[in-house]
Amino acid sequence: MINIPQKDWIRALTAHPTHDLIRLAETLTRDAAVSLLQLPQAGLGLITLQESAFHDQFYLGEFPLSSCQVELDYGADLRGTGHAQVMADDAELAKALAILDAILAHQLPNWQLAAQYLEQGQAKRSQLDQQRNQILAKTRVDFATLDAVEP
Amino acid sequence: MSYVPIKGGGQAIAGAAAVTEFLRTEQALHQPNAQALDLQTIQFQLRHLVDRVISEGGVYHPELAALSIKQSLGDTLEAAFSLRAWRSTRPRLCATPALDTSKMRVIRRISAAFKDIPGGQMLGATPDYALRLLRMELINESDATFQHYAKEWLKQSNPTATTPMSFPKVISALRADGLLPALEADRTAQAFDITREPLIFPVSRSATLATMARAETGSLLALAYSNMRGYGDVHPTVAELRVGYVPIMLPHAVTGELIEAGEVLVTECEVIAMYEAQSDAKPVFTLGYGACLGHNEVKAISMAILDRALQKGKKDGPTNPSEDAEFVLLHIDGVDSMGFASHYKMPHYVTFQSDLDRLRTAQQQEACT
Amino acid sequence: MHLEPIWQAPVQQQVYRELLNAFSYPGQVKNLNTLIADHHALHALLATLLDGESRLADTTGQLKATHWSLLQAQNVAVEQAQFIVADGKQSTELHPNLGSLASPEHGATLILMVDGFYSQGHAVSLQLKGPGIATTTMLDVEGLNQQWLEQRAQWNQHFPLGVDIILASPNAIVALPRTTHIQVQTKET
Amino acid sequence: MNAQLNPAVKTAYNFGFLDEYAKKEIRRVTLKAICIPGYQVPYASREMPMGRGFGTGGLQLSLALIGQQEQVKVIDQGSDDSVNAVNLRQFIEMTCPGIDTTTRTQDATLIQSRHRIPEQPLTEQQILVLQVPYPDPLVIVEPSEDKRKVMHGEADYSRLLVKLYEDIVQFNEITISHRYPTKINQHYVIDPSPIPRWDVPKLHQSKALILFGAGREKKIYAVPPFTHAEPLAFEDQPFRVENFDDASGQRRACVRCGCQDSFLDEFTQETGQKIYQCSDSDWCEQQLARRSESGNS
Repeated sequence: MINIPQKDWIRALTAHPTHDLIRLAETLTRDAAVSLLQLPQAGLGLITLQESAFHDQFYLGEFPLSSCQVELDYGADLRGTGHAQVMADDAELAKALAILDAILAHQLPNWQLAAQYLEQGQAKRSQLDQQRNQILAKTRVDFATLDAVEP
Repeated sequence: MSYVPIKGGGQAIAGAAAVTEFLRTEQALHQPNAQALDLQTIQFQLRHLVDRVISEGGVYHPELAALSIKQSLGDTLEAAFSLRAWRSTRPRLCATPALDTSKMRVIRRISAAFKDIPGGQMLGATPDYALRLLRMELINESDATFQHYAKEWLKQSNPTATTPMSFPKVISALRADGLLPALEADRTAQAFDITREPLIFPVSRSATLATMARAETGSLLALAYSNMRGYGDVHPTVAELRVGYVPIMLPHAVTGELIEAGEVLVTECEVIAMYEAQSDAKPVFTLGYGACLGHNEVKAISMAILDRALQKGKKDGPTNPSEDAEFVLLHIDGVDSMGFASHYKMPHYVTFQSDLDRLRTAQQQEACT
Repeated sequence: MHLEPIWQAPVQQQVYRELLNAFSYPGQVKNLNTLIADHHALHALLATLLDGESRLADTTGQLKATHWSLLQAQNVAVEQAQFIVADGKQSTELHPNLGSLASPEHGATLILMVDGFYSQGHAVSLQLKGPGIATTTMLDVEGLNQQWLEQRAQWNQHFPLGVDIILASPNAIVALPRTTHIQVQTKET
Repeated sequence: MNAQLNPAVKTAYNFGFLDEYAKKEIRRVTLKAICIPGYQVPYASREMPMGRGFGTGGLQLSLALIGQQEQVKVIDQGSDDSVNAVNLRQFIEMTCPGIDTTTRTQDATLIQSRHRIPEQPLTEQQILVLQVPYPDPLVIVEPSEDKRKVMHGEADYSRLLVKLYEDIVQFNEITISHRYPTKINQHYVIDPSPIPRWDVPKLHQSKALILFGAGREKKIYAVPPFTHAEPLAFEDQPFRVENFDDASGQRRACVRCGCQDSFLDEFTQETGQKIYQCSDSDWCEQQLARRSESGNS
């Protein structure tokens, strides 16, 4: 079972070093035909923000974006498509993530290995979240005690 | 002046590049073990510098921002410039759906308007209340001390502390109380892409915000400061200032579901200014909005003040420079303005020769009359 | 993965230079044979000029779904199109964008598919003059309905407004920018 | 998959630096510029790795044009060897591997220039790209771009002519030294870039296509080959090129090659004496070579 929702897969997986992910994708597709439905591309995405004063939309800036869409075919009707868009200037990484997306989404052969990476990645991300949480917890202004000391 | 033409320009250019490289590596003459700055060091230890280059370059790429800081010897204008030029080499693949900053993973959040904001105030990392005393102990900081601190800091933390990561916006509450202008349903126009379309005035607010988000911090601050000091009337109160990571959500090609592709550090600020009468309703406060990539509070606040000033200028006609959209927006881009200032250093021999010819002819004409 | 030549950047650059020359010297025939292998010149032109930001109208049904997906262009009605593809033999009444006084570049580019630039008896013979032509030049076009020229005269009567035309045979192109004056030569029989 | 994008290479730059979509836009815009001679077509100018004002508009045009077979010449102030020319040429060589560069005007297929048009007449096999800082000659009489666009469309240049005439009243001479307003194909008036008046007649019925790129102002325009180009003037105040006669009315010659019909740069020697030399360094070089050949024979 994969308990992590698909929307968090890229975030979790990219907690691992890029070359590990590329190697994992290669290993898991050794017996599969990989066809590209969309060429791996490295380019830019625009950040659209909805500002809070009047809810106008504007572009805050750009970010490096790589994307790829693949279809994996292991024969015997074992097949599935996967897609990835990742904040990185690395088309090869996007391809690897698209492959892992296909494997996880369709539980293709050895998906358990990919799921293991997913969980480990998720754990690393929780550590980061925890760290940020500490920043907030340690700098919270306690107005109640402020009031108490004031005459 | 010699009459030999500018020969050897190529050599001089190569020489200038080599001299710059010499200066970059000169330290090794004095300290044989000196090491080149590595990008991680720049990203972590000079993070505000990196943030500034990211937001003025207009591309959230901390690693390349660190590289451009390294190669420009720390010149922020040059570094932002290199990052901008890099973006010309990459195709535009898509724009995100409109992202909502209430999903921001906050690391700092304050309000000057209320003590008790829902979710609370968290100072995060700020120099606001620090004494600006030089920390002499850092002059000879040992590796051991440096390597020790972060670990210890984490250890001291309370692992069960569970402050929520995202918070409602302060102005939502004010809006619910009827103190702010109501949201208009029809303000969902397509965002304006300043990297593709020229600014032809009057421009939309979307274009205004995008231009300011990429602006040079000092230029934005100077214009906003003119408004604060007296060439304007914003007198702002910071309703909320927040810093944090906004998840970048993009639709999955197969399922259509929004997937997190990464996160960007953003500073965001809303200012509240004097209320004004509305023709057909009770008076409400006016608002200004600022946001930029990276952690840069002065920029976000300056932008919010100018946003408010420009709204007033658009409505009543500009009465000072900071309310004039053309004046503000055409003069705050660091890359444009530094490029143009620099270009006056280039040879203008031919046009100057032509000027000489005209002046002499005019002088002759004058002498004849 | 194999890419057909017309989708390759270096080939598109060369096709573009032929197009640039064609527009610089109206009436000159630019042969694309060596560049585009067995592709139709029309496809090479579209691959060279269009991307996801361009608006295209195809009145011929020549373009298949695969072409559209590779071109990425937006499929729009003639009136909204920046580029229009039409059959040179059959003149249909079109209402292309002519641009405005402030923005004449919004005037559309019409690509007319013709048989060739030679005379086999059915050709129209055109005398051209205007920018890009030293004095006058002659052009024979096989497979061009003269009504297109009448429509063109209508569209282009108020310079700078107008429509720019590319004539595309299977392997060659000729450009007729809006500035070119065309006189149909009556055949001596 | 509209154009072949370089998926795998992370660090190397694309041929011609710009991404293929950017090139396509510039190409579409350039064709419209040729179709409407002298009209400034707006485009999404990209940031280049040199300052606005250093020729980024011209460079973007060049990079969208360049192919593997190109022979490129880059000049600034007439010289192939001035610092900015060297800089731009090196950038083109670096980002367009396989192309050739040349200093010989007649060998070039693509010439990018700032402030000069070569003395040697250009041919139909050549394209000249000029770098433009200020594209619109109407700016001096009308600040609003919207209004200027309509004035251009209607070929309404009456206010510009009045401005020129005011000059004559004040100085008894048209004071415009360079960037001389020139009417193209009897409709649009262009700023021909900061070329001296000496070069303006070369625009008229040029055999080569001449393209103008203004990067900072985001405009591209063209003077197609064999096109009418006429500097604005009045019957009693004709257009005049720079005068290189000495006090006695004798045409000055280049001290180096002896040429008497080229645009000259003026140099003051330490003695205070003035000396003149061809501004077009390749022209001077070739005149000198020709003279020494005929001297030897």
